Formats: sequence, structure tokens, C-alpha cells
Amino acid sequence: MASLGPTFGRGAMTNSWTDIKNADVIWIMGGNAAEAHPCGFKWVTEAKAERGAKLMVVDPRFNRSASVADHYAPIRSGSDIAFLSGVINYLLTNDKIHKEYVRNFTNAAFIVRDDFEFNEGLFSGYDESKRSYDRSTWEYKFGDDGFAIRDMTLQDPRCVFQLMKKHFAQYTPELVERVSGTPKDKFLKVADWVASTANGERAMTIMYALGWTQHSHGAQNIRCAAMIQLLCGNIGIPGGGVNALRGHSNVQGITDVGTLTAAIPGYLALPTEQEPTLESHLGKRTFKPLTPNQTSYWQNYHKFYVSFLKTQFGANATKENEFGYNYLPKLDGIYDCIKMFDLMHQGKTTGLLCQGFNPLMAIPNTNKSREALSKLKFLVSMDPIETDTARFWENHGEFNNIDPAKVQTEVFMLPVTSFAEEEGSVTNSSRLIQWKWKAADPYFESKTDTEILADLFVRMRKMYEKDGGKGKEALLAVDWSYKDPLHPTVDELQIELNGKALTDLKDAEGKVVRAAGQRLATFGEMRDDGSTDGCMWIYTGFYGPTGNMAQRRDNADPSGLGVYPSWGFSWPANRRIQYNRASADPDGKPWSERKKYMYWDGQRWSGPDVPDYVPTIPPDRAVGPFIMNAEGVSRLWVRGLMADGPFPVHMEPFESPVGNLVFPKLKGNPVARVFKYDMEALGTSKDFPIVGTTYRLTEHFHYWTKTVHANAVMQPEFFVEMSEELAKEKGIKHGQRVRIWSKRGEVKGKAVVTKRLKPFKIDGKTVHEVGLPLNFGFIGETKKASPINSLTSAIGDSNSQTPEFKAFLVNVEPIAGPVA
Amino acid sequence: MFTPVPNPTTNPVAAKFGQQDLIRRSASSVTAPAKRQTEVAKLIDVSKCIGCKACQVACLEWNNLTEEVGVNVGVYDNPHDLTANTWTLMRYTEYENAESGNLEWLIRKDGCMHCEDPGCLKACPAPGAIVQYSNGIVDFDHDKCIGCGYCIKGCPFNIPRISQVDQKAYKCSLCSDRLAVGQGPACAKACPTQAIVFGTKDEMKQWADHRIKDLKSRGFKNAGLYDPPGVGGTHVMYVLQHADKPQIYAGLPNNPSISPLVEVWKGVTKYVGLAAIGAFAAFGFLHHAVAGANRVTAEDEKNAERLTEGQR
Amino acid sequence: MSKSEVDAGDSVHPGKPVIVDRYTVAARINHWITAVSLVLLALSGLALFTPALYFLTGLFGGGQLTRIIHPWIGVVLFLSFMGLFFRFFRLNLWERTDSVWMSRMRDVLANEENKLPEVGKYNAGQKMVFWSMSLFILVLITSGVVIWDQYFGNYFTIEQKRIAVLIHSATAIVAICVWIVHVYAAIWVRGTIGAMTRGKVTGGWAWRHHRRWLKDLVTGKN
Amino acid sequence: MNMELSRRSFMLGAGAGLAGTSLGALGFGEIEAAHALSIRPFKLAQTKEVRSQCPYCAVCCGMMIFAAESKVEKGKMEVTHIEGDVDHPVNRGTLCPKGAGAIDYIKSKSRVKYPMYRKPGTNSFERVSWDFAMERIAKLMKEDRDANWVEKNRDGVTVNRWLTTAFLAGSSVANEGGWATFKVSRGLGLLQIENQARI
Repeated sequence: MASLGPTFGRGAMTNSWTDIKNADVIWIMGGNAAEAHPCGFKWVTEAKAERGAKLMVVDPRFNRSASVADHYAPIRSGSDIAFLSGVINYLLTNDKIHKEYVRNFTNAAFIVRDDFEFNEGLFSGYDESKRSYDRSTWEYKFGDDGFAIRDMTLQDPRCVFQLMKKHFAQYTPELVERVSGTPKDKFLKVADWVASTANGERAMTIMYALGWTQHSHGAQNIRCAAMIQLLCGNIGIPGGGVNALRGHSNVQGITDVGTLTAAIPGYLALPTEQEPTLESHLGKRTFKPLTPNQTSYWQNYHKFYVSFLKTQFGANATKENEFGYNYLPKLDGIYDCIKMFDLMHQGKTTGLLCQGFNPLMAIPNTNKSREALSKLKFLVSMDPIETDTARFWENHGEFNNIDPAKVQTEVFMLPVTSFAEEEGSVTNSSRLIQWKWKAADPYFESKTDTEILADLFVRMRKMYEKDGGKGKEALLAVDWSYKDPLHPTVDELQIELNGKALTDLKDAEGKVVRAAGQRLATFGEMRDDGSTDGCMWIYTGFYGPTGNMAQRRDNADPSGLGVYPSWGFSWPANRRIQYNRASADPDGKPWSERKKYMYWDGQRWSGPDVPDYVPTIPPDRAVGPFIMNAEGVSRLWVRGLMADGPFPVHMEPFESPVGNLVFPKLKGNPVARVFKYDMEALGTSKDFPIVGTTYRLTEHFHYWTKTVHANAVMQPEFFVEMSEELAKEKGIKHGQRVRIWSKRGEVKGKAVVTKRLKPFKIDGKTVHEVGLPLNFGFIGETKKASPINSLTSAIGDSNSQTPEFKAFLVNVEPIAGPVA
Repeated sequence: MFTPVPNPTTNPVAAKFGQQDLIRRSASSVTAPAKRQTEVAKLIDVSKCIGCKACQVACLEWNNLTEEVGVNVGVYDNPHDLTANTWTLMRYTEYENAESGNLEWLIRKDGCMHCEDPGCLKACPAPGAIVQYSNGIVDFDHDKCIGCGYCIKGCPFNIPRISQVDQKAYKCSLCSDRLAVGQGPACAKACPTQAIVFGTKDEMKQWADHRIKDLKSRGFKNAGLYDPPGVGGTHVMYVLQHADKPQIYAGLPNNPSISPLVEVWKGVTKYVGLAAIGAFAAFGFLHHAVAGANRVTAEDEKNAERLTEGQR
Repeated sequence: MSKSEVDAGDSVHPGKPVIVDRYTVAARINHWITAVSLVLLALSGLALFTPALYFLTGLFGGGQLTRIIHPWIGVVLFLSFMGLFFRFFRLNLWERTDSVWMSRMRDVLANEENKLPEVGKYNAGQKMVFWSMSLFILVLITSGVVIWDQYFGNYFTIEQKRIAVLIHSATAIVAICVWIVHVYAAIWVRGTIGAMTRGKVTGGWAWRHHRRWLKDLVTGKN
Repeated sequence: MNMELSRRSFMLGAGAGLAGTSLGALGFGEIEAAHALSIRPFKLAQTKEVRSQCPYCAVCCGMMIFAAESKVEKGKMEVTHIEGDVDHPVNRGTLCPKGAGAIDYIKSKSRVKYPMYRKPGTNSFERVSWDFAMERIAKLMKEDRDANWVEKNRDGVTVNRWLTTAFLAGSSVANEGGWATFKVSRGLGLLQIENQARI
């Protein structure tokens, strides 16, 4: 989500699953919704069947999404930016853009500093030694009033719109074909269908997933998509949006709740050691509007922050101690999971706790991960099922070759209840919070995650109280005043998430608007004086005074637009389509009857959804629809908010069969973080001429379902998909066992020789690609296989640190023996 | 969106149909019910199918079937064929459309078609082992099945399979137990894209027209419904993008009908055979009555003695 | 005179009446095993052949068991009949006089044997039963294997099985008819059954029905 | 929740003016009759039904879970069947091959039944008590925390961090459990905290 945030203001799926039925064009790229999200994909088939929508799929493989598409275009893994920039160029050069939307709802009109430069793929401010940019020159030009300067005619050569035209001009259809291997006519058909929605009449939705994220330039792939949607005016309208299809059931909720190295619930920031005081932390986050009258909602940051501190530290959070700010750990850098395993591999880590996580499978470069785990003093696996990680020390022949006697790690495998044996709220990909009720009793001795962690926490605090120890004060400062400290109830935790009034809250006239102890109805009620708590402002209201909104099950849909406003609760403030004020023109009228959604009715903003806007601000106040952004508008130009540039640039993967044909000087993402170990583990196209890409099969869910009988039956064994041409070249027979190896490791599997993969012509040279499903391992009911990440590299994206799983180099050879 | 059947209840419900609704019964006759129930049908829209196999899993789970974990043989089809436990199966075909120049991945859900004129039932020698309800369901009664495999020979679609465990024949029951309480088949309920829908046969034909219109608008000029008359129509129908050539869908028969061999075997042979046996027996009696026994006479014995005298 | 009409074990015991040994104990056991299997096969086969006779499965303990037993009896029959075949085929070889005998079928049926050429150990009718049964049993065992799904299900296509099942049932019918002729002949020609029970016939019987066989025995032509 | 209402709102939603199947329209005569011999009794009758949602992907399909007295563990309720929840606006009762097989996950051969412990250098897990496991883990963690706790950095800024133990948080845990996870792990001073969002 490291690019949707900078562009729109919030890093989450913009629309909802059911809203997809309102689309006229559906574009699936960098994802495979039919296989990864079949029941969400239903709404694609619905749009096709009932609305005559067109579906186009751009993917290296003709996959199961493509099998029901109206148009399929092949693309070489890792070349998405070239393709998407080609589309941007097509829209700009053919003037196929939604002018009024772009002028008023994006920062196209903003003037950029004169000292900003771009040449040979690098933006101004690059420091090669640090592999990073000084982003100061990427800022707007500001006037004496302190506001950014704009040219609403979009003519100024330094305005974002003109810079864009210049920046993308070189991405012609011919270049796209040369770089991405997409035949020109197939590319043009995509561009043309996109253009057909660049008006208020028709809508296009873009559905993507890890196919765009898992690249060393993943965030910029998604940036391109966001820009295309802004040029077409497809954000904030029904059937539009950039829909990031999340993986795990509650990955959205767990991300919201901030279990990420630098996060605090609700997208607040964990302090860094450069921020010794609460003031110094908040001071950097005032979010003053950059143009007049803008909402710039993050101005309320400090209220949310203090409310969080009050929940984390309870009575121990006082004005005097900056609400316990200093009890929080402070960052000296970020510790994402890749860094985590690099440190572990260096022997710098003592213990690892895995909660429903199977890192031996999930983390790139399995051999490195296995060595890293072997260096731990202890490993705890909390999971309903046995994971390959929990048994990393066990020898499984070629599939997990290790000598248990040499592994000194203490390993604990704790039984956790399955989804059916517990209750709680879960947030789906489109921010919809829903409830699940408990259906069965815990399996044998299993316990819920909360019970296990409560037990651990209480034990450790007792030990510190008894024997003392380092960091005792910070540990005991945490508020743990649950009725039963060993069993915090779901209700108690939900109240903490929602927040409540700690003292009577009074309005300006001194009237009590919220009595002490009452749960808050909206985050608007939060205060920075310690009179409210609530650890996650974006969820506030989901358990408000009226009750548990997550449990709402009224599936009426009065508008017929798939809004379902009374089903569950969609953060923020139960909005189903984000930035929905943009569904109306600057005067507050719908862009078209066909796309009518939210509009100004004279008194207020009304429509089937909750306005993502202050409901009573009239259009003439010219308040932008992107209320989280200090500009009030969305960002075609992201200023310094992304590490690798204000505009996307074509960058090749770190392992690529060809050099960068657009900017020969660029070797991979110039600011991607690369650890020494991983840099040395890169292969060249000389030894590894074939592109490898990994993906999920619809019959399986990541590394879970290999332990699930029915799914093991549906896809029993690891295989490699390859073109008939490659098979012929290598003398590989259909169904024969083959060996695939990269600079980092090898795997063996059956060959699925198919017409659905075709060799690419890249700059005149033939490039083969193989598909590698990731769902197989050495634990479970499927046939044993080496983890697919034995092949992959840990080099990750410069913004999200997401590893480059989707494009790397391998080689393939047949293994003698009987063909299945 | 084809409106789904509401959620099932856990309260006991009286069966909506039963013995009294049988219209055919293998190797025996039934008194047809006064009024035939509305015919039901399952419509499988190949053009909407994403080959996710949810139907396969739903079928296993609902019917408490346990299939073995197999191997990959270079295709997505798993298991590789229908078995006594796999009553439905996705069959994948990579089809290069010469006209459009496009690759098409045709994915067909295979399984019992519930023929109006069921070959399995016709071939079955065990009374009541195969029955047909007036709503169109063709169902197997495993207590009566003798495992002879005649149903396999009778089926024009190669559907029934004999279990290696109990040597009885198995196939899709159209979830007769779910239908009996007003639910649809488990596969239809699970199907994420509604490529499988279930309702009355008329509704299904109507819905198919609606789908075929859409397909024609997308350039599939030969899109159509597969409801083969050769078997009197089926209660499982397909919407095909290329209804003019069913065989490209993993060998779906172009114009299926019960094999003439089976017709002859179960028809004329049966009667002629019994007649012949009867005739021969009858001839025996007749001849004996007319010509009488062929007895050895004293004369014959004498001749024999005379002949052997020299021996003494 | 052509070849000898005598089998090993055939012999004459002069006296009143003359007694002639026609079948050895081995031959008789072999014959009755074949006979019993054939009857069981006919019953179980007919049970599966037509619903009208499905009740016969009761004799074998139900449909499943009938389906399981039938092919095994078939195997027994086949082996046992092989025995008979090699025992008897020499004297069942066709001769010119057999054709004459056949052409005088009216006399045969009218018990007018004196008008017929002298017959060796087997008359033309018996020979025809022998050869047709040999053929039918070969066809039945072959087609039977093709439809024996439990063990051979995977070796044949469904179409092959359809052909096989049709051939199998048709052949079985004809075989049963021939068997009826065989049994009826044994009853009709008195003194015959003893040949297969006690193994002996009277001289008169031999004289009347198989005079050349008797003469060869007496003249010791063998 | 109101199923009547939910049902009606779906009828309104029926596509393309085609009336959907309604029970009556299925045309089953209203004859009271016992099940025919070939028809199995309806297996959900007399079970306990609960609304839940799919644990796998982020579509979060609505599920109906049916449970009954456990055959394995006396006195406990166990799941007997799972199918889609038709009332759910997103999945409308449908499930993908993972969701449709979710009961096999609950009953997986790989389910962990008891706390298991593997001693250094050994080649197997042994069953241990919850108390042993938790006491041992707490002890190991305290040792490490005491050994590697950083209270102030070089510039004397209070940083209260613990860098030598890491926590990988699951993304299938409910929000409440997730918050407990955050509170505990940050409360301990951990910085190495991640979930699946990044990979």
C-alpha cells in the first residue's frame, strides 16, 4: 500500500467487492483475481453478464482469470512500469483524459520547484554511495502566502501535467513491445479500452495484488495504475478504483492494528530516536494544508496519538509523562521481515515467535532462512497446524536437508484454536469489518492467541515484579487491567480498539456530549488532553454507543449499487467507496446520471454512501475530495513521499534477462535496499537465461492447505509451467520431472507443458519464462517439495521492502526417469 | 445474479419427493405417479467457469467422500478421471481458435447428466438399483447395486464408476438429499461465479438464453445450449461458446445416445433368447410324444451276443 | 474300413446280455463337473440376463454373490471342458458317413436307425454338439473376460465391453439350446444315461446305435 | 439479523429481470413422504448452526458452520459441515475450493493438539504441559530481554527497545487478538514486529 497512500491519502482498496459490478471495464494486471479471490471475482463475472462489461487481463501467463477475459495481453514479468507508462503516454498524447477531474481533483496544476531534474532515469538528488535520494527538489513551489502555486490552465511547463507529458513521452507502443514483449496490437487494445473510460460516463476498475507488489519497484507499478485511474477520473466513483486485493483474511485489519515494525494502530508512527519527546514527534506531523480551505484530516494526528497512548498505558499515561510516550520503544531504523532474517542470519537474534506465520516458506531465499533459524536460541510457533518452520530442524532429505543434531534451537509448538473455535471481528480487503461467531470448542488443548499472549505477558510481568530486571518500568507501565488478566475478553479488547470517554466530554457551550465511560461514536470525538482513549481511531464507531456495528447483518441495498450500508462496518466512518466526493463534479453535480453516487443536494452531501468529506461543506468552498492529503487533491506527483521518485521510471528487476532498454544506466531500482549477502547471491542471464515467477494456485492457500486433505487432492504435487517452445528446446516431455535452479537454490517438480505460456521477443531476442506455484513444501499431505523460495532473492522494494518474488532468473533441465 | 436458494434450516423438513415419485426403476416396473413433478436441472455455463474446483471440493465434503491424494501428470485435471469418490471433475482443454486466433482455455465440469432416457438405468439388471424420479433425478440405490458394471456400458457419457472397495457403482446424485429439503446441489451453491446454477428446467433454459445472448454479443456466434435430444434431453445442461462442436470440450459427445449394442442386448436379444430356449425345450417334449423313446430291442441284444460269441 | 472307432478303456464283456464299457471313471467325473458348472452358469447367467429371472440370484445368495461367482464357475467350466475336449476330439472328427447320417435326419428322428449307415463311437449329432460346445465355450470365456470388470475392467474400452456383453449373452443362449438337445437326446435314446453314470451300456445298445464301434471292439481293431 | 428481510433484498437484486428460483418454483409437490430409499437423510438436521467467515483470503466470505457433539472429544462441540452463507452480500453462499474444504483444515492431520517441545539437538517433539511451555518461554525471553535491553541510546535519548527477539504476527488473527498482540509485543519493547502485509 506504499503507493496508494502517497497518491490518494489512504493505503487501502478504494472500492468494495460488490462495487465491482458497476464497472464497464475491468482490468486485471499484477494479480489473478479468479484464482486468488474466486468469490470476489464473482462481481467481475457479474459486471460482464449483467452490464456487458469488458474484462482484460495482462499477465505473463494465460491464467484462469484470462480464461474468462475478453482480451488477454502477455507481458514479461518485471516490465509492468514500461507497459503502464505506455498507457499513460497513450492517454496524454491522444488527449484521452478526464480533463475537469484531472484539473480539479489532482495536483496536475501544481508547479514543481525549478531545480527538479530528471535525466537518464535518475531524479535530482541521487546519492550513489547512500543508494538514496535527497528528495528536497521534488517539492512544490510555494507562494508568499505559504500555499503551493498552481496553474489551473495546466500550461505552465513546470506544472505537474506538463512534466508528466514530457516524462512519459518516450513510452511508445513500439517501446512497450520491445521492453515488455507485448505485441503492439494487443497493447493498443488495452490502452484503447482504458481510454474508453476517461469520461464521467463509464468506469474502469483495476484489480491487482502481489503480481505488482512483489518487485524491487513494486510500489511504482501501483503508482502507474493510480495515475492512470486519476487521468481517467476513475477514483471515488462506483465501478472505479484501484483495488488492492489483499491476501490473508485479516491482513488489512492486522495492518490497520499496526503489527509492522514502524507502526502504531491506525497508521500512526512509532517514534524514532530522533524524536525524544512527544512534542518533537507530533511537531513533524502537523499536516498544514498546502492550499486554502483544505481539510487535511491528519491535522488531528495528535488527538489520535494521545488516545492511543491512553489505551496502551491507561492510568500510567499522564500529561506529566507525555502520556507515557517514552515507554514506547524508539526506532533506530526499520526491522521488516527481510531485515529480520538478515539479522537472524548474522546470529544477532535470540528468539523468534511465529503467530500463524510460516517464514521458512514465506521468506525469500530458503537456504538463508534455514541457516538463520538454526542460529536462534529459541523458536515459538503458535499455529493451529504444524508448519514447515516449526519443523525446520527436521531432516526431510533433499526437501529440507539439515542435521538435527547440529541445531541447538529450542522449539515450541503451541496449539492455537482455529477460526471456527473463536469469535471476533475481521477486516476484509475492502476495509469491511465483519463479525465471526464461535462455532465449536477449542480442539484438544488449543488456546486462542489472546490467551497465550496474556499468559506470557502476565508471567513475565510477575517475574519482573519478583526478580526485577531491565526495562521493568516500561513493561509494567502497560495497562493490563482486564477483569481476568489471563483472559482479556473480546469485548474488552474491542472497546480499547474503539475508544471511550474517560471523563465527561463537553462541547463549546459546556454541554456534555459524551459521558465518562461511554464508547465513542466517531474519531471526531477524540481529544488530545487525555480525556479519551481508543487505540485505533480509524475503527472508532465500529463499537460505538449503539452497539457492535461489525455484527450488523442487514443486507438490504436500497440503491442497488452494491453498497450494503448496513452490513458490518467499513472503516473509515462506514464509507464503502473512498474519496466518493469525487463522484460529483466541482459543483457537486454527478459527472453523469450513469455514474451518480454522492452529490450536493443543496444542504448537504447525500447519496447511498457516507460522504468521504465533511457532509455540510458546500462545493463552492473548493475543498478537495482527498481529505487526507494536505493538498486536498490526489497526487499525480507524489513529491518526496516515495523513496524512488515522484514519477515512476522503468526499472528492470535485479535479475533480468535484458539490460534496461530505456535507461541503460539503471541496474535495478537505484534506491532499493540491498544486503551484502543478497547482492552476492544474484545470478546473471548468462548462467540463468530464463525468467522465473512465483504464484498461488486457486486450489491452495499459501502454505496452509497442503495440510488440508481436500485441497491436497485438487493439486497434489509441485509443478512448473513452461511453453511448448521451451520444453522442445530443453528436451522436456509433458509430465516429466524437471530441475529448476537459481543462484540461490534448486527445486524439482513435474513439467506442465502448456500453450498458455509463450516465449517473449524482447528487443529482438527470445526470452522464456517459467511459472512456479508456491504452495508446496515438506509438511502436509501434498507430495513433498522444496520450498519455492529456495530460488528467490531477498532484494526488496525501496518503499515497502517487499521481496522480488515475481521476477528472477532460473535455469531448467529435464530429470531422466519415467514420465508420469 | 441468479438469486440463490436461501440458506438451509437445521429443523427437520418433510421430503419434497420420494418413492411415490419414481417414473423409472431398473429391471422392474413402477406405477407412474399421477402428476409429474416440475423437472429440475443444473445449468453449467462453461463460459463463466474459472476452473477453481470449488464444485469438486463441495461435492466431496457434502457427500462425505474421501479421494486419495494423487500426483501431477502435467495437467491441471486432478484427480485425473472420475472415480467412485470423485463424482464431478473439471476437465481442462487448451483450444486454439483458428477464426479469432485467440487461445481459449475451455474448462468443463464433468459428471452425471441425469438423462431423461438414462442408459445406466436401462442396462442395470438389479431391480431398483437405479431409479429415476419424476423431477428428473437419476439416482443409484447402493443397497441394491450388485456391481456388475452394466450401468457403465449403458451410459453414453462414461460417468458411473465401480468402487474398488465395495464393488458398487457410484455417480452424482444431483444431491437428491439436498433437493429433498428444497436446497440446490452442493456444487451449484459453492460455485463462485455462478457458472453452475440450479432451478427448474424451464428456468434454466431461460437463463441459458440470457447467457447465450451475452456470448453472441462477444463474438461467439455459435454459442448455444447443450441439452442432447439423443437421450431425451438432460437434467444437467451446458452453455457452450462453441455449441457446434461439443467434442472440443474434453470429448463431450456431439450427439449422445444409448449405444445400439446396448439397445439390442437389452431389447431383442432378451426376448428372442428366452423364446429360443423355450422352443427347443418344447420341441423335445413334442418329439418324445410323437416318436416316443428309442429303446434297445431284444433283437439288438441278440445280435450283440451273436457278434461276441466268437470271443468265448 | 477307415480308422478305428475305439477309445482306450472301451471293452466288451460277452454274456447275456453283453456289457460294453463306454466311459472310464475319469471321463465320467470330468463330464459331470462340466455339466454341473454349465447348469450353474446358465442359472446365474440368466438371472443377470433378464429381470424376469433375477429371482434366480437367490440360489447364489443374492445379486452381488451371483455377480462374483458366475465368472469363476465360467473358469471351472472352461478348464473342465478342455479336459473333455482332448479326451474326445479324436473320435469326434467328421467323416463322410456323418454327412450321410445328417442327410437322413428324418430317419434319425423316426428311430429308423437300420436305414442309417453304421455309426462309430459318436454319431454326427453328438459330434455337432461336441464341436459347437467347444466353439461356444471358447467365445464365452473370451467375451466373459472382457466384461469381468473387477479384474479386467481397465484393459478394455467401454465399446469393446458393449460388444463383448452382447456376444456373451447371445452365445450363451445358443449354447443353452444345444445343451437342451444334448440332454434330450440322452433321455430319448434309452440306455444312454447309464453310459455316463455307470460307464457301461448293453451290447444291444451298442449294436443299435454305434454298431461300427461295437464291431471294432469285437474284432479287436484298435 | 433478519433473514426474511435479507431474502427480500436479494429478490430485488435478482438480475436481468429474471425471477430467481424460489422454493415453490422448484415445483416439489407438497406431499408429506418419507425419504425414498436411495435418498440419504438430510445431514444438517438437528445440528447447531453458527455464522462465521472464511479464514483464508481477504474476501472474507460468509460461512455457515454446523456443529454437533464431538465423537472424538466427549462433551465438546465439533464442526460437522461448512457451507457458504447466502445472506452474505459478497459471496452470496458461494465458496472457493479452499473455503469449501475448510472443514478438512479444522480436522487436518497436521492440527497441533498439545503443546510440543523440542530440546536442542534432538530429533523429535515431546508433549509438554501448557505450564511448562509458557514458563520456559517466559524465562528464555526474560533472559534475553535483560541481556539485550537498550534503555538509552548513545545520545542519552530514552529508547526502551529490545532488538534481539522478533515477533511475526499472523494476518488471520481477528482484530481483537491482533491488538492484544500489538499491546504485548510493543509492551515488551520489541521493534522486530512484522506480519504478512509486506510479503
